[in-house]
Amino acid sequence: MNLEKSLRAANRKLLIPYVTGGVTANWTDYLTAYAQAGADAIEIGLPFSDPMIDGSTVQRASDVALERGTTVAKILAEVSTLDIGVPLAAMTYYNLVQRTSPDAFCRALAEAGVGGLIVPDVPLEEAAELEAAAKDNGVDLVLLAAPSTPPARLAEIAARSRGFIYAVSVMGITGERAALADTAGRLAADLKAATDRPVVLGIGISTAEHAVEASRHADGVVIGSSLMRRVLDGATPDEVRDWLATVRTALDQEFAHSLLA
Amino acid sequence: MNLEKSLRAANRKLLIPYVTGGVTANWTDYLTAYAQAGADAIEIGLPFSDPMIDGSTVQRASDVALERGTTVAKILAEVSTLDIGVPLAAMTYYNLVQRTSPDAFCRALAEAGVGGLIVPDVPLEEAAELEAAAKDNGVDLVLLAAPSTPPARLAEIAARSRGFIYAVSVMGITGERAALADTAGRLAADLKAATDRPVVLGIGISTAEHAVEASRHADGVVIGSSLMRRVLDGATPDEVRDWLATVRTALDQEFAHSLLA
Amino acid sequence: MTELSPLPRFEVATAMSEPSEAGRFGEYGGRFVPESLIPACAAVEAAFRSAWADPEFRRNLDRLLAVHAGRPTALTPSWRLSAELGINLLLKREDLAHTGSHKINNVLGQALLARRMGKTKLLAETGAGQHGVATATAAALLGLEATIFMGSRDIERQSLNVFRMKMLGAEVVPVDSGSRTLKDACTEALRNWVAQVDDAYYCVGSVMGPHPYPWMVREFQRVIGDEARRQVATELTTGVPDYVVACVGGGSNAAGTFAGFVDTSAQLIGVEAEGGAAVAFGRVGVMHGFRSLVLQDDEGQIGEAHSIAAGLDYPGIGPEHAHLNDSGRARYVYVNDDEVVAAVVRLARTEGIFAALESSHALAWIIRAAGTGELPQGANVLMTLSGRGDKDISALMEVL
Amino acid sequence: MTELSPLPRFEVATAMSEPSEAGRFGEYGGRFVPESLIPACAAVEAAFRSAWADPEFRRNLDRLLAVHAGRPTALTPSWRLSAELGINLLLKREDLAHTGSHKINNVLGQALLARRMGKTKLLAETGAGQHGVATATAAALLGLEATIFMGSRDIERQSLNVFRMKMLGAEVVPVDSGSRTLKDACTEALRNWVAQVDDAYYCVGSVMGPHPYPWMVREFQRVIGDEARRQVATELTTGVPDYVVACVGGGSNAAGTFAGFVDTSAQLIGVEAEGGAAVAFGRVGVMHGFRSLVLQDDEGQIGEAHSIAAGLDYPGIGPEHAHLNDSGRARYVYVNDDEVVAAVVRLARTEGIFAALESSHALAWIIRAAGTGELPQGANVLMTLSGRGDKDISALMEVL
Ligand SMILES: Cc1ncc(COP(=O)(O)O)c(C=O)c1O
Ligand SMILES: Cc1ncc(COP(=O)(O)O)c(C=O)c1O
Repeated sequence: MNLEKSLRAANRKLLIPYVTGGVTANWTDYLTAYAQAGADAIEIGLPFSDPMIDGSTVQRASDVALERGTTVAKILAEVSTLDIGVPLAAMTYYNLVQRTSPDAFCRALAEAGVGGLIVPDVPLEEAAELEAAAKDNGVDLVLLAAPSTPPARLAEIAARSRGFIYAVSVMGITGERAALADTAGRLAADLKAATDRPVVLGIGISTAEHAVEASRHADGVVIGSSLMRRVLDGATPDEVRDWLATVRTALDQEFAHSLLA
Repeated sequence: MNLEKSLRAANRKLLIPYVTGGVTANWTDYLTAYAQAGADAIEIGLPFSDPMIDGSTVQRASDVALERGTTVAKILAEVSTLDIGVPLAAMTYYNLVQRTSPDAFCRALAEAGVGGLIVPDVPLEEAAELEAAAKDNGVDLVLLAAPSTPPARLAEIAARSRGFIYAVSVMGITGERAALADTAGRLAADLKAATDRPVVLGIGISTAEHAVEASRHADGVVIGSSLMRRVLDGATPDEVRDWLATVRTALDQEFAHSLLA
Repeated sequence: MTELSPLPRFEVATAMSEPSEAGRFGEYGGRFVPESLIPACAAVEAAFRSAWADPEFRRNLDRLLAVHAGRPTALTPSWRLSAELGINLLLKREDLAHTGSHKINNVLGQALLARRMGKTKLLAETGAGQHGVATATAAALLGLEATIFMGSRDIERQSLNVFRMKMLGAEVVPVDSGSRTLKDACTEALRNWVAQVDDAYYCVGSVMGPHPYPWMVREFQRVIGDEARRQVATELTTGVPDYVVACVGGGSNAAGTFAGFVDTSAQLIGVEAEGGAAVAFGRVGVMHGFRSLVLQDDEGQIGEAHSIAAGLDYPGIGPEHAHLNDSGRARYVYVNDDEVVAAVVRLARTEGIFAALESSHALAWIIRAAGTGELPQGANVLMTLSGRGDKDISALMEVL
Repeated sequence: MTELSPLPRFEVATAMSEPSEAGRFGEYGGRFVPESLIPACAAVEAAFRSAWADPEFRRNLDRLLAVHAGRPTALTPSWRLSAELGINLLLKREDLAHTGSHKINNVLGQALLARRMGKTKLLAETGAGQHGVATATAAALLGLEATIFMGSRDIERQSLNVFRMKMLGAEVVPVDSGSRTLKDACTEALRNWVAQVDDAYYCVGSVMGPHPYPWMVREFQRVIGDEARRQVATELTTGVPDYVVACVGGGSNAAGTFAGFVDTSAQLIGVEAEGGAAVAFGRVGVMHGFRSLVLQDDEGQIGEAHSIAAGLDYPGIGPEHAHLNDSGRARYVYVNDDEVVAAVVRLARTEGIFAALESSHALAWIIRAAGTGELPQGANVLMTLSGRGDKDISALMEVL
């Protein structure tokens, strides 16, 4: 399923939950649960031993998954049997991508039905080879923009990103935070002024309130650590689905309000 | 009692036992015991905290005495009440001698009836002031000669020493040894060639056999550590006397033999 | 005063010159960091280019190196060991530099740069603790704060250095993730830099990390090689040594040493720990912001390095070394822990020098190779003795 | 190579010249040893006189000091601490010398002398362990055996240095008598020398012991003062400092430093530990072969010194210091343990230098006196930083 097309088609604020592939034996049940809760796309983390942009929760999820013997191939094999009607994007680090080759990696994604790819340690300067490989295999390479990114560079990221633009809401790593960072609004606004591609805020969006707040500036949100904390604490797919559904509802109500206003 | 005169008058090999002043409450009983066993003179150690030439036995005796609150004044006070008919020599280190002044120190010795003084850390070069003070107070300052002392210096030591010449039998510190050192004989012979003053071997003379062997070269012996070990191990004055008497006998028999030979 | 005069610098020909604009040494290097850090890396690069071209910055750094760090460090002909090995072994004594290793050279440079950039805080990772101590030292000297990330396993192994850092006023943050050693401390330091990039300067401890760090750290460490080049010239009639040997963790003391001899006929040898030998056992990968040779499994998960020397417990190698290896200009070998412990003791007993376990890797290889075709009889050998062994006493107590 | 050229030597006028023939500085010094040791002391004196007058010996020693010990050591202007104290404080960095303190200067000299005399073994006492480590080092370097006597209390306090000595191949003999510290180790070393005087050389660790040791050790340590004199001349417009400050245990780093400035207008200040302040609380006495000021009770029993710095735990002071005190050319003061600990931390935090507890006595006095009549605002102060603090970590852990 093409990521960008699907997101552009959604007539609501985008909700993109995250799960670490292989974190539990039944980890794909969380994908189903996310879809049931109304996810517009799902980000699947392919665990890496040294996740540079992840906070302790996601790192722990990665460690747990790796200890379970998780590999990229196993995750993709499981994913390829699913049919949940929601586009998927893989999130991982470049060492895993280049281990075989960017091309082989993207081909494997595409074959498993994963239409997007997010690699936070590949900035613009280092992206060319991966961009080409993704394109060749029909995978949308999602680029990240940060509060520290200067305007001209923001424009180039917006232009080269595919699927959506991942707007990093805060100067920091993944993890739950008390409030949405001030930087989120300005970054989303700057990006939206530069492109008509979906702009999605991620990192540090921990509650329905954060999501609602973020959705006022951006086209949607990624929610990661606050879901993974629940998963690590033993929440069942149903429990996680119920919580995510409340976020969905809050986003939809806010969107309805904004249309009326 | 004049030390040198008394020693010269003895018509036998000289036996000079040692005791650390204050080592036990009844330490003066050992003086009496030594006299009864046939000592020709007695060396009384005035304990010092850092006894440079003493081995572990005598150092321990010094530490025990100091812990008992022993002082030079107390030792001399006790000595001055004795009348055992044997000349006494004090053995100590220069810091105690100079604490008041060499003159005051020697006067105190003389007043207590101690006629000799041995200060092993005062070599010829540093002896002048002490020699004068000893002379003024009628105390014999006994100088030491060592196996390492060159001939000219040996002659000067022999000339300036009073009472007797303390021939250090071995390059080392006080303490019991398995055998009399080879160096002992040569040193005693050299000294006897240089002077008609009594030449007494000391340091490392631990048994009657050593004493006999030493007496073949010298005019007599000092016995220290092997007595102090017995005292520290709890031997009574009578027990110590009995052992020392066997040394006396052995010396006398050897002397008789030598006269006959 | 002779020892304070600035060093003349040698112009180096082709190898070990500036990396490409993208920070590449051949196919290695680059800037693989999150977008959030791109402006920060660019700012470090710009500041370094301007500082390095600024005679006043160079003068200030040279003066700090001389009056504070004690440079130039001595060059010691090892008399007795040379005779035993049948070679002529010269030791470049970074163990005599302030704080006890070459790490101070780099840190003084970076700390001056941080001040020039208006930063108020240094962040650093550390393995053996030597880079952490050096960073804490430079921070105290220049009135900066310092936060040092250190794997909790290394904290146990290197408690003396932890105490030293605290004495110097630095905060030491234990890192409990992964193997709890240097690589995890690096990851953690990078993560933390993202969050405080306005005030904090990330002071990388070796020739690794995103561009410009591998290049910049090599430039700050080339003082080792430049000094040694001059010193060796007066010790040897041949002017240059036949072999130049240094241990390699990230590879900064080796890079700084090699830089002084890359334009000569000297054979350059980097010695890794067997359990962290990225050249022998690694594959091309991307970690901590750069592409290089990295220990990793078939899946691309980073391997854990194992060495008795905490400072060599790093699964990667600086990108320029990977390039020097490809080009054949330098050769990389490895030794095991037992050889290293024997080398520490041997140097102590023959020369009265107690070397760091890291540095002793270089010596262990020399001892093994001396008299063989790898290092023939009579060879003139310069070895960088990167640090002193005081920090390693508890590690040695366990094995001796 | 600039750092290897021999140092020009200053001729010093009257004070701190040779002692009298009997080894006296004023009324202090001498040779109060058992007759057995007289020839040995005389032999050391003769050998030293001949060596010291022999340009080749001097060249060899200078070369060892340069290429092995890392001399000249740096002179560090303390920037931040000077500003806080309102004075101009220059630090002579003996902490950067090989083995971590000034002790190596003296030991290399004596070990070379021992070789010249055909001896095969060095005996030494040690307190903090620095002199023991230096002796073990020189022994290894010159192929001699080493036996180090150390009070069993000090062995507990300074376990790192004990390990270092053993690493270097030395035998460490625990001394259980008396206070089980430095003074007892001295006594024991002297006793042992008697028994092996043919093969063994007694390597005294400070300006103490029988003649010629106090003089000889000062001469071997004057390299500190000579270097500092030249270095200070380029740092100060006045050419010489107003104050020259050093800590005093036996007093060798102070004597070596003072020797470079005794012919100037500089005020010379020696700083003792309160619990070992022989000048303030001692009386004239004779111990360990020399006459000087000694802590002792009314009976003449030697007192036990107490200091957090094992190297200052000595109840006496070198005879030349007692004489400099009598003549007024130098002044002796003392500080307590609390001031010393505060000084260690302060220097670490302001200058990034972790000084030995011994050395920090000098700094503690400077901190206390700065801005008072004793050490006025604006004064130029040279302080000898005699050693590094790594050895003191366990002592500091107990109090910090
Ligand atoms: C003494 C010493 N040598 C070498 C190293 C390894 O670092 P590099 O390879 O960057 O020189 C370390 C690292 O801590 C070290 O402490
Ligand atoms: C670092 C340091 N400074 C000073 C001293 C005291 O010795 P001295 O007074 O002889 O310089 C010692 C003795 O161990 C020491 O280790």
